[in-house]
Amino acid sequence: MSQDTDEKEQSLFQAPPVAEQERMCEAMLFASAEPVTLRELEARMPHGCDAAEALAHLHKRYEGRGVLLVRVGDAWAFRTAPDLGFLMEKETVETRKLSRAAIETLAIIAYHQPVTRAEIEEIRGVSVSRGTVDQLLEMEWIRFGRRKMTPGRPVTFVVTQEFLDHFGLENARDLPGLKELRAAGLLENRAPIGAMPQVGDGDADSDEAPQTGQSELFED
Amino acid sequence: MSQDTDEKEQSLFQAPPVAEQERMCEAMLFASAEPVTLRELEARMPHGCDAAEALAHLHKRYEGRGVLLVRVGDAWAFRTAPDLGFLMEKETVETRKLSRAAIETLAIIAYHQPVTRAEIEEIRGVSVSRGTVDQLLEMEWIRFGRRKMTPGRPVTFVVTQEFLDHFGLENARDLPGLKELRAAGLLENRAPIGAMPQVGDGDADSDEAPQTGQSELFED
Amino acid sequence: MVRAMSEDEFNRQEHGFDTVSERVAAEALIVDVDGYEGPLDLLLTMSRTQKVDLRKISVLELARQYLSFVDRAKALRLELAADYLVMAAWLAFLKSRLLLPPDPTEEGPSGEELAAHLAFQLERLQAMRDVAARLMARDRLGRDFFARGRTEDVTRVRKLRYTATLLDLMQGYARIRTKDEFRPYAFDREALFTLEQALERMRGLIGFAGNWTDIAGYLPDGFTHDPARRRSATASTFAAALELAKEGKVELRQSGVFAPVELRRKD
Repeated sequence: MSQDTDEKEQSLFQAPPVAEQERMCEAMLFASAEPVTLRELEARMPHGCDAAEALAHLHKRYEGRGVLLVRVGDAWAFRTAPDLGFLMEKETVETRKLSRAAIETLAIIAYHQPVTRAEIEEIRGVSVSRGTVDQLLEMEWIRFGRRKMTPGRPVTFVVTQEFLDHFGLENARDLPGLKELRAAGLLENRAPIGAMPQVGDGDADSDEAPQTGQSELFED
Repeated sequence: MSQDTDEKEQSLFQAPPVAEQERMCEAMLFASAEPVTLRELEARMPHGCDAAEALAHLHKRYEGRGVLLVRVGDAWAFRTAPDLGFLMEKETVETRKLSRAAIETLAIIAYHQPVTRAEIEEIRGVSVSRGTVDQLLEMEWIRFGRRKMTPGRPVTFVVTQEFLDHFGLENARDLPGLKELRAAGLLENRAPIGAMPQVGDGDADSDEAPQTGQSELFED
Repeated sequence: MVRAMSEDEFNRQEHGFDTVSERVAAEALIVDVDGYEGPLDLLLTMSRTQKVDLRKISVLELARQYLSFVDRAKALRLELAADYLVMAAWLAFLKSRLLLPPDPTEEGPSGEELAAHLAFQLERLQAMRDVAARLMARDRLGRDFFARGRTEDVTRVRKLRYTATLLDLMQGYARIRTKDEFRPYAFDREALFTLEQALERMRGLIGFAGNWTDIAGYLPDGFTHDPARRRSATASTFAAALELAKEGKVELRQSGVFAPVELRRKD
């Protein structure tokens, strides 16, 4: 009996095998944003572990790989192999949120294409700055469409394949209608009570105004 | 002379050896927190590389390690081994607590996708609140899918790569219990029959029976 | 709580409330409806008292249970949400179909078919709950397994890339499309295209109108989409066309009632 307990207790406090300790260090160094010190590693590992030994094994394991275990001061970290730096160029792209004006302009083009600048301004209620359109053109999310067959023959804008790819859309017709946006809770909840949409009526016919408007616009 | 030039040209366009391609994939995947698609990997590698083959080798190399190569939809990522989670208290991110309604809605979308809002409501027997879908969209666990080719062309919801990544699923076919549910016929889209009461049901005909019943009920 | 309630308790309560404590207990049951996600959820909970496989459930028994629950709510003069009452009415209808001999002249699905569908719905809801629990119990990113903590920050190429999500896009669109709904009423001069403006525009354009053209084509840019603006522009453009005809600058024709009004330069 007492021997049993002894054994159990012993195994309970026994450090895991080195291979296991190596796995632990590997996972911790991988997940950590900062280099991790030996002391910190050991503090997080089960009692009795020898992080230094585990790291020595780990270091050897990664020799010549695409990722290396390196020492940074008195801490350790994984770094991609210096000779593969050329592959990392993409990671340095800085992403920035599109401005509100650009998003709104883009949305109008997506929902109403082909659409002229004057029409965009009419819908947004403010003038569209040249920079906004230029930016969207440069991003290749919009392009020039056909000219309108109205006097002055103004140019129109349409969205591109790149736009569809970025937003994971099969085509612009898949964009949800106004009613569906509201049902999904995407509209700011400011509508007067009487005008509130009822749940469940979103699919059928009550959506007429935006729906027909949209399909009309897409029918060419 | 001409032979020399030939050889040079050949080596110029020859893909690097598989071991080297493996290192490249290893470095690129290590450098990114998000899963990287096969296409993206290949786009960044020298011409003629076969990322799929390199990944197969890499996958084997990391078997049983503290960090694993996992597949997420069309993409790949390194993730720490799940059994070592206890070491990562520091890295643990508090995910927003989901309501019961949100969890059920998420499960229904995952198992029935692409699924319309009306279908979700049919299954749960209660209307889907605005905030629920909004929250799931915001977490990027669901997104809009194609429209259904049924009257009204309602939008559908599907789960995203982020969803798969979060729950450690290779693809949506790996959802737990999916096969059993399918075998039991519980994923069939059985249309409600006759006069079943429906959530937020507005049409006249399917509502008839409850209507009469209801007036009976109130005659006291 | 309905959850904990046995058949006996249900039956006893059907006979009225003898004591204050019983009444309080019954009220607690009703109040607890708030804890249920709709009638289907309540039915599912009730079905557990039958302690059988959902496929073998007695829908008739379930209907009785649900209806007695609704009766008690009424006896207590407590309000139930409409969903619950609609379900009660439907179950009353189902119960009568199940009890009465089938009427061969009656159209539509039989009581058994309706009962089978309800049983299917309950089973499906239960199944979705079970898999939802299994899903949430999986090893999860950021809790059980982790992504790379330090992504590579090589500063070789710094390219600015603008991005937006579909949600941004849709919210942006929704914002524009709804902002007018909430604007206080004001006489909107922006939607007005005056006769003077139309005349000026037409004078500049009729030089090109060698062939018959629909006057609708003369609507100015920006006045073709919004119905109010379009209306204003159409009216003034038409009036301007009449004015120009009076001056002898153009001729007008219309092939029939409501047909497009066409205009041509008069040489």
